[in-house]
Amino acid sequence: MKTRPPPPAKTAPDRETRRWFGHPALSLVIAASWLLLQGSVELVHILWAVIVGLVLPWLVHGFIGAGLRPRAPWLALRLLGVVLRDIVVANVAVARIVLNPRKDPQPAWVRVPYTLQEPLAVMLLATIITNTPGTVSCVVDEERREILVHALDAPDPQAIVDDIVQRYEQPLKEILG
Amino acid sequence: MTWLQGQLPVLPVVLPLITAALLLAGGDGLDSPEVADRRAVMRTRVLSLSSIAVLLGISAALAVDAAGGDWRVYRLGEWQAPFGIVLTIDRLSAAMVLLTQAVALPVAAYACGGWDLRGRHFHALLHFQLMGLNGAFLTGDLFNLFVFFEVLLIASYVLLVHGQGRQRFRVGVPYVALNLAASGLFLIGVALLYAVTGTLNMADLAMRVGRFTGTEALLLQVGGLLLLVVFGFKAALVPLHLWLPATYAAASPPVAALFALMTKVGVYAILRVHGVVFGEGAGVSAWLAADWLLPLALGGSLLAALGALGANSLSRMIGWLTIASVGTILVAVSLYTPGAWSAAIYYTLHSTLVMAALFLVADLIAQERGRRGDRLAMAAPVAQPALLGSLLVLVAASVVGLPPLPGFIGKLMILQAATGPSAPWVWSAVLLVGFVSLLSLARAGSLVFWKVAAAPPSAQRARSGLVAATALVVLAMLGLTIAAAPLKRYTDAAAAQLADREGLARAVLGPDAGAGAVRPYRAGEDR
Amino acid sequence: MNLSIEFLLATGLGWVTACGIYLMLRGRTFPMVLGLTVLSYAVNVFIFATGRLWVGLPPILGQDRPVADPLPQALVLTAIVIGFATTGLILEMALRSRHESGTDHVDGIERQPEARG
Amino acid sequence: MIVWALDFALVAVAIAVALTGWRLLTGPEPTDRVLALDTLYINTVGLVILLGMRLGSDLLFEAALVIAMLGFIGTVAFARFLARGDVIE
Amino acid sequence: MHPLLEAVIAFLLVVGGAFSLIGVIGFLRFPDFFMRLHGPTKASTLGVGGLLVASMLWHWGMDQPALRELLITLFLFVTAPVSANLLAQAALHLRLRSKAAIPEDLDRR
Amino acid sequence: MNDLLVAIILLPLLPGVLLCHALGRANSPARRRATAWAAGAVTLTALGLLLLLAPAVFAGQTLLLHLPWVPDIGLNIGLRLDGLALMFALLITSVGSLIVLYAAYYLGSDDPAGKFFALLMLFMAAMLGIVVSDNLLLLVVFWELTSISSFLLVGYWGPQRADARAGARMALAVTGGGGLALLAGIVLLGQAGGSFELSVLLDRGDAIRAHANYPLILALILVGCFTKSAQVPFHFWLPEAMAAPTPVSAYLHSATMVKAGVFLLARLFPLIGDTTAFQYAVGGAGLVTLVFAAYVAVFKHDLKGLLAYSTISHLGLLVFLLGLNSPLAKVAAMFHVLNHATFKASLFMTAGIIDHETGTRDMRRLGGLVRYLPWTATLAMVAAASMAGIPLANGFLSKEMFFDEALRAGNRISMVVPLVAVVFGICSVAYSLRFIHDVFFNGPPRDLPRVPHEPPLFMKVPVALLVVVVVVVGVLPAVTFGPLVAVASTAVLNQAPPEFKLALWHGFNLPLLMSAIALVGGLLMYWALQNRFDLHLQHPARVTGRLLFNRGLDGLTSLSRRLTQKTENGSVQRYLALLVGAAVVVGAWAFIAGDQPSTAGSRELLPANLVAVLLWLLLVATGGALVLGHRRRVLAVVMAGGIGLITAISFEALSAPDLALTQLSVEVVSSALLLMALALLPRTTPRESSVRRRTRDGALALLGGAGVGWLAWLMLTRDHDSLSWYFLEQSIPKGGGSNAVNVILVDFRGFDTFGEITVLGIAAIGVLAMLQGMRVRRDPAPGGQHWSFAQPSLMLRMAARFILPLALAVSAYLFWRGHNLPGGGFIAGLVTAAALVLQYMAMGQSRAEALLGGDASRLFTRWIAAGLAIAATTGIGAMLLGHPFLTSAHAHPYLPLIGGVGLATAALFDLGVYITVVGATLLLFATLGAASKESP
Ligand code: NA
Ligand code: NA
Repeated sequence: MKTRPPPPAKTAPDRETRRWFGHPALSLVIAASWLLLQGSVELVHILWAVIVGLVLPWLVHGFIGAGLRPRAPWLALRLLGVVLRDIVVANVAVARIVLNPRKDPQPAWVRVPYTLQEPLAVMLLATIITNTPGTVSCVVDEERREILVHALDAPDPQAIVDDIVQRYEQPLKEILG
Repeated sequence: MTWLQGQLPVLPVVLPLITAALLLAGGDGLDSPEVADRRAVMRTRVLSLSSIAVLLGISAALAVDAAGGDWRVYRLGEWQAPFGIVLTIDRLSAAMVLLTQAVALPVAAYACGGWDLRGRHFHALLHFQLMGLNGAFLTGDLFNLFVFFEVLLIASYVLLVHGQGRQRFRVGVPYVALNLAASGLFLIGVALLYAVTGTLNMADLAMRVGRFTGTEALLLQVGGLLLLVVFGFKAALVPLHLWLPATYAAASPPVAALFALMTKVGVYAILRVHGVVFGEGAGVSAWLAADWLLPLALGGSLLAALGALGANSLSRMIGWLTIASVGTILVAVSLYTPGAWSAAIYYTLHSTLVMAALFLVADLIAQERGRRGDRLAMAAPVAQPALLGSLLVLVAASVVGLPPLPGFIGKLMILQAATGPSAPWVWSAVLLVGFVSLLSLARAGSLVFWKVAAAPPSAQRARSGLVAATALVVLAMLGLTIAAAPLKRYTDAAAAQLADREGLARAVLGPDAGAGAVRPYRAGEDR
Repeated sequence: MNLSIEFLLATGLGWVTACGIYLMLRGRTFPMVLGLTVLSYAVNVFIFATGRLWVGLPPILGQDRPVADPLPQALVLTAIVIGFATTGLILEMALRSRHESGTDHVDGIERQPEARG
Repeated sequence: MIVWALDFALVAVAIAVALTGWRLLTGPEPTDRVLALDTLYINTVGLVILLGMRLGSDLLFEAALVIAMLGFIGTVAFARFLARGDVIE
Repeated sequence: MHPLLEAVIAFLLVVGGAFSLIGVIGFLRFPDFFMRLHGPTKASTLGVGGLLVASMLWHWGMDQPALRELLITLFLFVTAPVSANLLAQAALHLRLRSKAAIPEDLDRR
Repeated sequence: MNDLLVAIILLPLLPGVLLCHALGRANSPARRRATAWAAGAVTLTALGLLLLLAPAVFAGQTLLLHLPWVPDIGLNIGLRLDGLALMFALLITSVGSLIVLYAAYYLGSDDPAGKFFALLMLFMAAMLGIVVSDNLLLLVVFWELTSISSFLLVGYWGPQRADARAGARMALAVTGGGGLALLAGIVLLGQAGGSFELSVLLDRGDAIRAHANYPLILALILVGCFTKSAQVPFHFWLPEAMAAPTPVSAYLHSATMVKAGVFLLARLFPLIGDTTAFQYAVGGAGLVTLVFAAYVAVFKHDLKGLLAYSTISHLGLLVFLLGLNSPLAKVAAMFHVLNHATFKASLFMTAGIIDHETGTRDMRRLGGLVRYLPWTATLAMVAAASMAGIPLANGFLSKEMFFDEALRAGNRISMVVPLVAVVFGICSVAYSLRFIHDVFFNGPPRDLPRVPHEPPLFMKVPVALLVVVVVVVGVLPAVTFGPLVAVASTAVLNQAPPEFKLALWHGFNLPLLMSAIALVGGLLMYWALQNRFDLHLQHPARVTGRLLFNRGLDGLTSLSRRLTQKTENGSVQRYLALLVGAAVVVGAWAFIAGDQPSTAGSRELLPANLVAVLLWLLLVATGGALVLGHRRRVLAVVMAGGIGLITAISFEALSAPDLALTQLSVEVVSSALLLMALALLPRTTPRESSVRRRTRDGALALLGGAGVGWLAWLMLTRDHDSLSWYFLEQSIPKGGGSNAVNVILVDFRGFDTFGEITVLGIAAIGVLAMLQGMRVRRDPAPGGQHWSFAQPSLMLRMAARFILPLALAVSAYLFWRGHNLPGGGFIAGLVTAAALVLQYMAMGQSRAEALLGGDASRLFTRWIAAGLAIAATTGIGAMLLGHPFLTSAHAHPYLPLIGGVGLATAALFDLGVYITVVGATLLLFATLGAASKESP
């Protein structure tokens, strides 16, 4: 049995300094989720919601990166409205395609370039693209800064690109940067 | 009753767990693949051995307590049986727990000779295994028995491949797979019993099973027979024995020695479930196992003894002999008389110790034979023929049943207990098994010690610590002979106590023996 | 006979058992483990069925309604966890076995394939 | 009205489940099967929600939530496996 | 429960059930995987989303904890596109057939 | 004084064995001498003790000693010293001391003396034990001890010589096996007689002979006696045992061990003798043996072989005498025991000297040794004369008595008996003559390995002493062996024997005539064989017992090999099929052979609806697809996932929300594990089972499935009784929770859960232990292409960030409410673990583990330990307060601002569950992930 060599010098932990309330948006979401889960706004639950909202982001700080501070809340609400409306409208459109046996859709691969800086914003853009029917974000190419989108029925691919950039990417850029 | 006395029954389960948790938290000193952390290794060994020593003391105290003749019932969570889980301590379970630690202590000491460094967390796993074994022996609840079976099994899966290497993993996968399948059968069996009787407490089951007839009884019988398959498989009852020889041969020797206990768990469960629950008082389901057990055990023990004859390594031979000895025990169990059960219990004690000793002796021999190990082929002579030879002769003679060793006394007890129409079969089988075992052990011994290459004896001498640990098991075995008279009284009483369903029910379930505990379960009623 | 949930459950359970057994008896570790997994699903449902079947009556108390038998459910929970643990273990053991022996045959050696059929 | 709508939705989702099952069984691509399983999870969420309404119980919510969460994680594992040959790198 | 609320709930249920079904029909009938991928996204948005909102309203109407389903809805809206994204990548890696021509210079590292 | 009986056995057993072993470990001349001295001293002390006790025996007393050992089974330390025991004990110790002396000079300088003398002492103790046992089970104990010690003694030269190994094994097999039969016989005898103590049984002979088991008892005991005493057909081991060192042969195979069978016949004669069956069986076996072996002896070329067959023949003679229903025959037998021991031991020693001096025992090479070894030759001639039955030697006297008994038996039974006796006499003379003539005369020796010299004096002394006895007894039998024979016969007959006279001259009578015929016939026979047939080329008896035994053993061994190879072939599929098959068979047995009906019950069933039917169809189809498509493994995992999902839905719909949650989370986590494993395995399963195999498996599967389904149906169609009402009643008041399932888990049956999390913990630790050091290279993608999309998807990375805290919140919520509503520590733990696994998938293992705090295996191991410890500590807390393990306490304190708070120790227990589950699950993943990392 050999003896153990001296332990190697401890490497610096791969995490930034944690701060309480370093992720205000997340803290709010979590506290709200807690209340939603409990289905009640009794004092005891609110108290716990605050605790959970503060503790959890602190606990998983290293995993979630730096906090975000949305800049234009009203714009965000507007974007939400636009997206919800588009979901309904486009769903109906897709339903037509699906249910019409004679309709032969023209699928296409579309590259949607983006200028967003924040990865979360890119993710949101991709999410919106997929959630609005007719398009699915297939590859987010971070080097080329473009999203490869598959469109179910796109006689005019460029129209889709323009639509996405205009309706979603621009507002997102303003909100998150 | 002092506090300690009151809490005694649960300690054989809790203490190993705490020890294992401490061992895990403290690390085993093997984090770095190249070098062992000497201090951590020492700490681990000291903690492990001293914990088993304490356990041995606790088990001895339990056995002394049980010898008084009363059932000790430990109500976990302070819940009344049959609702909560109880530990039921009678002479039999106390004896098995004591036996477990008596095997474990020398085996652990033996492993400290170096085997424990050949893989991660050996001692923690050993303690988990002890927890499972003790729990299985102590529990009075059928489903809880399943849980502890799983504890001891899953620890055994890992211990089996301890030391790694191709052969161990080769047998490991089948071993686990078979046991998983068996666990499924176990659950179906338990489920059927619950589905009909509405209870899981074994004392309650023993009182209730006899009340059912018709399809209910049929369901119970299927459940009981499935459990017989499961326990028979664990006990390596022929034809469910095929997994054992290769498995035990591949296990590292201390693990194989420890596994001598594993087959006995199956025997124990058969005694509890098929001896008592489906025993005399089970109405139309009485003696459910008898039709199967006696012929299989008789034929099986002979077949296994024959298997030992052709084995090509010591450890494989010991594996076959293990099957044969369990077969002999099950022959006694299947006679369903207190005398035969007493013999079965005594022989179980013997068989466990002797097989453990054999595995350790075989390892000592293998270590001194160099590359050939324990293979039954010509090799260099061992360095200490007198020592190892004497150990082997002593242990082998007991396996064969040569007097005055405990194997002889056990077989004598079985012979004397076998009366009635099955007696000629039992006698022939027991004696023939002894004869064929004699042939194979003589062959093995003469091959190992006499048919040696003309080389000088290997320089590798067994470490004295290992020899001492082995000798400890052998001494424990010899103790069975020296103390045969009090032990016989104990096993007689244990068998009588085992058969006393009413006494058990009163002790576990209270004076009304659980009347009213099970009620019709209908929506909207009784709530 | 009217089709009953009980009938569906019993037959479905039997079918899954059969599938599990068949897979368990295959010659490679992976299907064998899958078979054991599927078999454990069936066994769990079997235990569950010992409490008989109830619809809309989960054993949550204090709502002044009858409830399903909670004991088999508790037993199944234990069985599920144990099944999970053992499945994980045999799976990783099978991996190691293949690493050691170079084959994923359950026997740890490549057997002569039987006459292909 | 609600009862009728509930039944309609239940049947619709049940048929959806059955149809998804068709894709699950027939593929043809492995991704189809994984997508089918994912869809099955999502439809199950709907099914559980409907069942909760049908039984007048609020005890099924957690099941729906957990199905949604873990179903996603399962799909990720499958998708990563298909795309990268492993689940964790 | 207020009849209007009932009507809204019933409407949402019908819409949700219908779109769940339509999504799966899409999943069934399109010729290549990338097209089929569009179907289930419907199931998760308007389909199950509708059902979830119906349930929220219904529990609210029953004086039970409501709004909890919002959490599931939110969750599905976030995760379903990720699933689709990953499965699309898998399909691209597997070089599955696509009716629309896949860009030649696709970077698949 | 009776306590000395124990000392007589214990002396050689403990001081004897231990001293000899200790002294003889080093092989220096001084040590060898010391060892021999120790052995000699022990033997002589034992002899001295016997002589001390002898007067009492001669005075007609029987010394008894009884100490309990295992009285319940009749095994006790019961010792007796009567005439029979005394005679044999004196024989054992006196010949023993001569043998020690002889062996001290016989053993070569390479032969380990310690081993030899220790074993010799062991044997002596066992032999003494046999003869002084009063308890018959104790007698069996010593009986088998002689088998073992003789095995070791015969195999003394095993490391060098194959014949020694074979001889030892054969001796053990035959005598040890016979011992087992003897054991059976003795147990039956004891059951028939009601005791195992001879002193009790001696008066119950009639009862035993009248017992129904008497024939069986007799047969079993005779098998024991005949194997030990080498009676035909069990005789073949004795010549093989001649591979032993000569002192061993002289001691065991002439004077003592082989006489054990004779002794036992004599010992048990009052119990089982004196019946027609006994007379025919014993007398017949003896008669056959004595003539057969005498005839064979003539044709042996090996000195010791000749002596061995001669011994068998004389043992036959003894057995024959004991079988006769004649009291005087017993006297003759006792007398011959002594006589045979003296002349045969001396002849063996002579043979040893010749072997020692010339290096061979082959009479075809020996000759004319009288010139080299005159003293030895003289001694040998006297001893051989006794063997041949020449007057003035003691052998003559007992042979005369034998002829006399043969004649009397002839009168009663058949005149064949005296004829056979004469043939025996002729052969005896012939082989004795050959022994002397071929060795000491008959021309010069032929190329001997060594030039012989007279051996050391002390090697001849024992021979000389014995030869003196031969002659003195031959001349003065009455005053020498007379008294001993008298007391011994008294013991055998259990009464005084009829008057008898031991004297050299009996007058001219028929026996004397027979002796004369034998002498002349023997001379003629030897002459004829030597000159007419060239005896040296003769090879009698090709089909020997040895051959049969070896064939039998080989056959048995190869049968064993074939059997094990056929059945235990390492095929898991077969073992599993057997297990399933066994379950199917016993289940079917209960249905078919049992007498209970199998009918569905009358419970009101739940009507099926469309959703249920559709799900059922999906389940059936998924199962079928799983079986049919299982060779595509990813597909199989998907199908299994589908089955798991449908199971979860069923649980949810059938009032088991906790089960649904658990099943679902376990199912997803298992799928992920399966996929990780699949990454390191082939993607497809080869098609390799034969149609037959698949048909068998399919049949088994369908039978098993049908059985389980039918059982479920029988169960589901009838109402049930249960103790569950108690849980429903007590959950809230005593368990402090309204989720009955959870309260059962953490409280009523918390012990199960305690075991269950232990299993989970062990599994994870086990995986860590099993995969230690494993690094595998992943296979390239199917088709050999490179893997795409190395960078994890940005969407996944971002989603994972969002999901982790949310999942933790959900976990906390599930944990929080578990006691009252569906949820609990286990589900919460799995959700947490799954969320962390998602992190692993999104950001890679090394980064995730760095964030978690470094060395994952150590970290998660500690989590497991902590979880288990917390759960245990919760239980122990109750113990410290004097309650049983896991006793829970709960309270609902009212806190300002917060309101009522439910606090239960069970929640702490559940926390232990939670931590264990998280730790174990992550350890499973982390270990597997680490193993599948590309090796650096
Ligand atoms: Na409790
Ligand atoms: Na549990």
